[in-house]
Amino acid sequence: MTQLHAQTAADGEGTEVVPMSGLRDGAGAARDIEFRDAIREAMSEEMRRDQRVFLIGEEVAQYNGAYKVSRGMLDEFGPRRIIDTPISESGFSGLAIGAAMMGLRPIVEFMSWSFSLVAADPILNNAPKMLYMSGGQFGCPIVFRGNNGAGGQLGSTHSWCVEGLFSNVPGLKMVMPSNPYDAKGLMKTAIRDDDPVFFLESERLLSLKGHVPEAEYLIPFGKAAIRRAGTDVTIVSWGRPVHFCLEAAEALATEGISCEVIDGRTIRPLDWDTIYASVRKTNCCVVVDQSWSFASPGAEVAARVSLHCFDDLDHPVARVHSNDVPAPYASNLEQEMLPNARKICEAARTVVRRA
Amino acid sequence: MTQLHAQTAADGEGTEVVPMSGLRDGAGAARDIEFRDAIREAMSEEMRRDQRVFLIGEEVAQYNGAYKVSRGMLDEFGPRRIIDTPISESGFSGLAIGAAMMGLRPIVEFMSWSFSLVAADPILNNAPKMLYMSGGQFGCPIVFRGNNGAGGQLGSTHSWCVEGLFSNVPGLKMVMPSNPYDAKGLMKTAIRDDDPVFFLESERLLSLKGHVPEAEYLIPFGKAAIRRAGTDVTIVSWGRPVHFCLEAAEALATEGISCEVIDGRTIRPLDWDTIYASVRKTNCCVVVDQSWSFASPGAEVAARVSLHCFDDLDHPVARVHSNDVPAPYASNLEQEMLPNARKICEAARTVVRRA
Amino acid sequence: MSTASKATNPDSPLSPTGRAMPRPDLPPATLKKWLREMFLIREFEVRCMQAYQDKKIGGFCHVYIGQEAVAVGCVAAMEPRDPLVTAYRDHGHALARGMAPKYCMAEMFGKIGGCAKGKGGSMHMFDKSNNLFGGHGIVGAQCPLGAGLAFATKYEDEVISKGTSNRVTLCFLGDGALNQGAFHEAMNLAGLFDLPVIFVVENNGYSMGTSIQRGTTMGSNILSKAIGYGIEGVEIDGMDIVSVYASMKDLIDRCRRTSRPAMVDMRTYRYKGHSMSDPRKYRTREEEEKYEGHDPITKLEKHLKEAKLLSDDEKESMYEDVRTEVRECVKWAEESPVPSIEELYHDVYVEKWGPYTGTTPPAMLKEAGQ
Amino acid sequence: MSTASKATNPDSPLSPTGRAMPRPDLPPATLKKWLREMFLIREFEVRCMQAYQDKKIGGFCHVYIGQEAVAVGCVAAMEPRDPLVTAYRDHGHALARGMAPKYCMAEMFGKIGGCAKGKGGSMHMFDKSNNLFGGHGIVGAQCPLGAGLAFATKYEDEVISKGTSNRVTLCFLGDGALNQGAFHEAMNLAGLFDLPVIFVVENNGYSMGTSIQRGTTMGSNILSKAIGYGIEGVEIDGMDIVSVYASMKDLIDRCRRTSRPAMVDMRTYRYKGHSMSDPRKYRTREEEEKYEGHDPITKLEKHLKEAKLLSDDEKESMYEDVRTEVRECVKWAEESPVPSIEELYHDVYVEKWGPYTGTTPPAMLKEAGQ
Ligand SMILES: Cc1ncc(C[n+]2csc(CCOP(=O)(O)OP(=O)(O)O)c2C)c(N)n1
Ligand SMILES: Cc1ncc(C[n+]2csc(CCOP(=O)(O)OP(=O)(O)O)c2C)c(N)n1
Ligand SMILES: [Mg+2]
Ligand SMILES: [Mg+2]
Repeated sequence: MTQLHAQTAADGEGTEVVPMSGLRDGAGAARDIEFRDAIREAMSEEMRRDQRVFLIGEEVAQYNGAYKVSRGMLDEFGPRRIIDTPISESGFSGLAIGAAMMGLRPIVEFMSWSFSLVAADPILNNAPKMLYMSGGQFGCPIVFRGNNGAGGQLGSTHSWCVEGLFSNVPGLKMVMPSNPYDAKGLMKTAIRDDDPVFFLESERLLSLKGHVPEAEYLIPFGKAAIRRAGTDVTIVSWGRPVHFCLEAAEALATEGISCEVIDGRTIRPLDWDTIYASVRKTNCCVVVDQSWSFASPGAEVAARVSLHCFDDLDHPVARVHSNDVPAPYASNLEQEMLPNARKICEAARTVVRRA
Repeated sequence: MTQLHAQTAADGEGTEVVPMSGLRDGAGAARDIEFRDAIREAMSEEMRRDQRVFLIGEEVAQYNGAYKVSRGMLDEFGPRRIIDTPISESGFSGLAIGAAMMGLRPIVEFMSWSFSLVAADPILNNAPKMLYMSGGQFGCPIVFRGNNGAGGQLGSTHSWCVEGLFSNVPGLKMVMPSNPYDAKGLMKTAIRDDDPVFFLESERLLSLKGHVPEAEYLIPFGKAAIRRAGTDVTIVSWGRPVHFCLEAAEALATEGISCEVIDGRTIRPLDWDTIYASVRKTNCCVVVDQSWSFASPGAEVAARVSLHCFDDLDHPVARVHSNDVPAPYASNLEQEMLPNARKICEAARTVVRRA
Repeated sequence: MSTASKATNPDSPLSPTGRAMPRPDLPPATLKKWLREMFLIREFEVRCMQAYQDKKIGGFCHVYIGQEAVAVGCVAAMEPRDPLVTAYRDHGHALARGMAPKYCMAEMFGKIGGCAKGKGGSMHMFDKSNNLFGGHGIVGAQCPLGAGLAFATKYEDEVISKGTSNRVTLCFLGDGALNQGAFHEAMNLAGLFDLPVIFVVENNGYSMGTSIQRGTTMGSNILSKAIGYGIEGVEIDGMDIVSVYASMKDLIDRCRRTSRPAMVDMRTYRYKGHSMSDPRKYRTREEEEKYEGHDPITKLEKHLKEAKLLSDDEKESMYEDVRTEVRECVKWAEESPVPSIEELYHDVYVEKWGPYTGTTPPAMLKEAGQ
Repeated sequence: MSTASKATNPDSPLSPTGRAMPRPDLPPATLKKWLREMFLIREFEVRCMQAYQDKKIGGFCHVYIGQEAVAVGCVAAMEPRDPLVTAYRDHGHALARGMAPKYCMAEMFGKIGGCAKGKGGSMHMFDKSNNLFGGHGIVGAQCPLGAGLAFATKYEDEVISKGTSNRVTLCFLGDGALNQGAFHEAMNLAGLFDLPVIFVVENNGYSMGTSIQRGTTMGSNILSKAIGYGIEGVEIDGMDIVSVYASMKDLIDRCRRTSRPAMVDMRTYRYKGHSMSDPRKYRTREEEEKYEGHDPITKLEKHLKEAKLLSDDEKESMYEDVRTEVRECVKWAEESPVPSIEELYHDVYVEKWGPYTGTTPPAMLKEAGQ
């Protein structure tokens, strides 16, 4: 794997166009499974091939997972490898990090990434820095995963988009899949990765169905997917908002605006080459990032595209984020706060008009 | 105060040019005191005028502060208002937030902001969201303050630039003074502010001396200071790196490059109007931010300047950050990692050359 | 009391000690009031579950059914000026504390009439006029806040007013919160600073699907955790409102006098699932029935009836009354408008700046005459 | 032992129990070896302080002087394969664990020859070949890590090798770390999962300027904190290396058999300030002298002399030996080159990508034949 990433992170050539709808392997018939099943398949397959891998978190074993992602895993792997914990995120994250220093490969489930705030010290100060602080002696092959982002009317304490906080930190990798196919391929890569990986799922997507082939496959980090090819404007996103982008692209097509939708898949590393190549073609860019705007991954995309495509841009990069407010409970407010097709269309129209 | 900010955050006109060196009040003679003394004066003055204000943290009382910022305050205000705590950042931060909900106005000292990671939940989930979650019933007038940033060879666990993590979060305000005069005026404003304020000091600056007038003054949030007027390039920064910017400006002047150095003073709110106005004049911009580049306040400045000054920029915005690595202990590596005059000069030359 | 109670049934935290009720010195009117309040909470929660099924309530919804005697008994033992803070299973505390049911229901309906204008939802009930400091969604996070409320009441007395208001703070937490660092740090700070706060552990034996024995060391004697902080521990039968009231009254009075914190192992049980989506596979029907046999409402009903203090008619009309009240509060909640989109940027900061439009209290407070 | 020791001097954590030394069954060679190791640590720390004054060492530097018997005695009771993790006052543990002093010194000098290539510094000593898992700067953070090391050794036995290596992890922490949530969560997890980890609290009575009584509830009996987790607590006189060794040996053997965690109240004292910039105004000269009177090195010297096991000449040549060794390690550290600037992007990720250049172990490991 490792070589693979290195390459793909580097070269941006031949980025495949993989429409969400058509994630079919040439041969085999469709096998549509839920996002949660895709993640479970990835974890289970990796646990079968590597005894060092285990899953730890709240309610992952006997309860089969608060969101049923780990359903059945206790039965298959037993209580030594599927481990229920008390409500001690800081404690079990640190425990898993210690285990990773010893060479095990833990998968730590946060019921929600919102709860990772009580574990901020171990996940930010230990996992991503152990290798550096120890001068290369102790790596930290660990995956932290769970639900991330708003949309379920859970209110501001339970709706964090931690990519807005944590993507700033070197030493970790960050993954944000938008569909079952990617979720499985990226999770397998994450588990085999020798560095700490923050894997951000969305509770809103767990029941989403999509084709996942029987045959084993891995998806390298740092390799974006073009979800829809287009000529007028490049729309960059990752995770759940990619679906809003595609919705918007549909609508805009009827107005004669052709959108190229790029699904970053991973935020650290982010596939800059694919993004720049697309913007150099369309000369327009909209970035859609569900986190708050200030000092966000979306800001990074806007800043770097403005830098690297300075002479190509016909219009400044437009940004669509969640509004800069705590997540409200009320459905109408929450929906208004989040990125959506309407906002994306408006942004795309501005950048294209001006062109 | 509150009205004051509102205005200044809004209107960017007549931003005063206040060279670091010349922070003199027209009348009174120079009164040079250290950065740490300026902060103490602000806290003490506010504690004299408002009994609701108290200081809590590790070693702030009997030890007179790990960095002597609170020296003598226990003697003046007694143990009920200058409160030593155990090493329980999460506990005493939450305690102070509860006290703020009751109408007190706590000042919480983190010996280092690096240690605030163990308190991430209360400072991010409670303080900045209490007002919103309670529908306007419970505000949280509290100041969190302490040392922030690398430079003292403390290694990666003790060298956090939390502006890279926390400035993303709505509901809080963030202050990063660069000199004693600002430190005092901004601290007094912070203590009187009805919203939670993250006040980021630098251990590297605590012994820096500067003029602080006897007469009381407050500095509003969201109002930048132009440290040096110039015509060729706008250099935007805040906190300790402002000194590197001025150093660079000196050097560049000898090369005939005239730099306008803007000290943002506060990151949330950031004085966009002053920044845009300057860039529209110089047509070039360099942002200097000591935090890691990805999804940082510096990225936000680059993104917004690229957006709002699209037609004014002769060259893409250049960014100077700490290198994207954990803070190393070794002095030579740490110095190479941090922003410095050399890097700033290089960045400024590129953007100006191209012009 | 504490020592004694610490000794009792160290085996299972689930078996209520079932003390005899009631104490003679309690006027019938008081007992009836409690019965009404407990029934109000239960009826309210039943309606919540319906509304949740009907998708009128979104997000998470954790009902209090089975634990009514805890909130009602504890609040009865407090004074209105005493601060209260709790976790996300907070409807019972809000109602017991005196929040009009309509504000609580409207909050869950996401309406502007809600106690937090629909911004907080089920897990975040706040009521300034009744000294309810939330409703907090992060397990354990309310513990340091509770210590802070107590710190503030003490500071008010010692530094500001030089008075002796001696308010006592009640901080409720679930048994699952025992395992969060925040609980540990709050206990140590409360013990060190002599804070007048009582940590009431609503020990219903489960945190989601995890029985206390599976998640908490010394799960059958959680008061042993108080020892390490030099804090008094008291066990109370949370299924018996008279025990709750009597024991809490003693404890609160003592805390008011001594300003020493305490920890309560409040033995109770949650009849329903953790949230609306919990099949309760992790426990037996037998166990549930056992606790339904200890139902705090039935228990008080039975006593009042046997003591000839409450006739069936009287009871029925009282319950009918409550049902009407709750029906009306649902109606009120439904009719309350959703918050305007302008509310998005309101209440983010007290101060107006940039896009932020300042803050204003919810209508509830004005109507409550604040 | 545990119960007994729990009973002893519950008053002050500062008064060492001063058990009689030594136990007959210890060969003189062993005692001499310990004396040399303790003296090595002390001499090393004295040189650190000088180097710090000379600005050869930067950042924070916390010396171990006074606590030597703890690291040396504990390590003597462990097996090399047993994992060890500690806090930032870690030079003593590194040397006791077998790290060559030159790597430790070079680390503080910020040189490529350092155990972490100069990237970690004084607070972050790591040595994979000696199962030293750091050196951690955040108070309490090493506690969950320690639980994790023990989890891994157990997992290795039960899941992977199906073996019975039964390794025991020692997790050292200062008394100040008792008040961090991480300690609480780690203790609960260790107790729940039967993890073979011993939490050794190096109770030197102070966290910076805060005496344990001011910062920690039950400060005079911290083992009371173990009760709430159902974990055995043992008090040990950390100023007497024979007590440390004997008690820890018993405890480690038991832990190896039972895989049950334990907590140790290791009574010791730090002679110097918290760090290089601490005037120690918070304690009296008398108190310091009292402990200097219990100096672990003098104590062992005295015994060996009285037992006619060590002549003055022998001792002097041994010490001279050590002084030379340390002088040479300082010289080696000075001569070791600073890390090349390329090291900046090295060791950030194991994998090479973007600007990151992968990772390689420090020379120390190769030289140690790994
Ligand atoms: C820090 C944190 N971790 C996890 C959760 C998810 N969660 C919500 S409630 C709950 C169980 C809490 O059980 P308990 O404290 O016993 O309260 P009860 O539900 O029994 O009232 C969990 C794990 C959370 N809200 N916060
Ligand atoms: C979470 C955190 N808070 C604060 C600090 C600053 N700090 C470093 S050492 C120390 C005192 C620790 O005392 P103790 O645990 O007793 O260890 P000792 O110094 O006595 O060896 C403090 C407060 C830190 N490193 N981490
Ligand atoms: Mg419970
Ligand atoms: Mg200590």
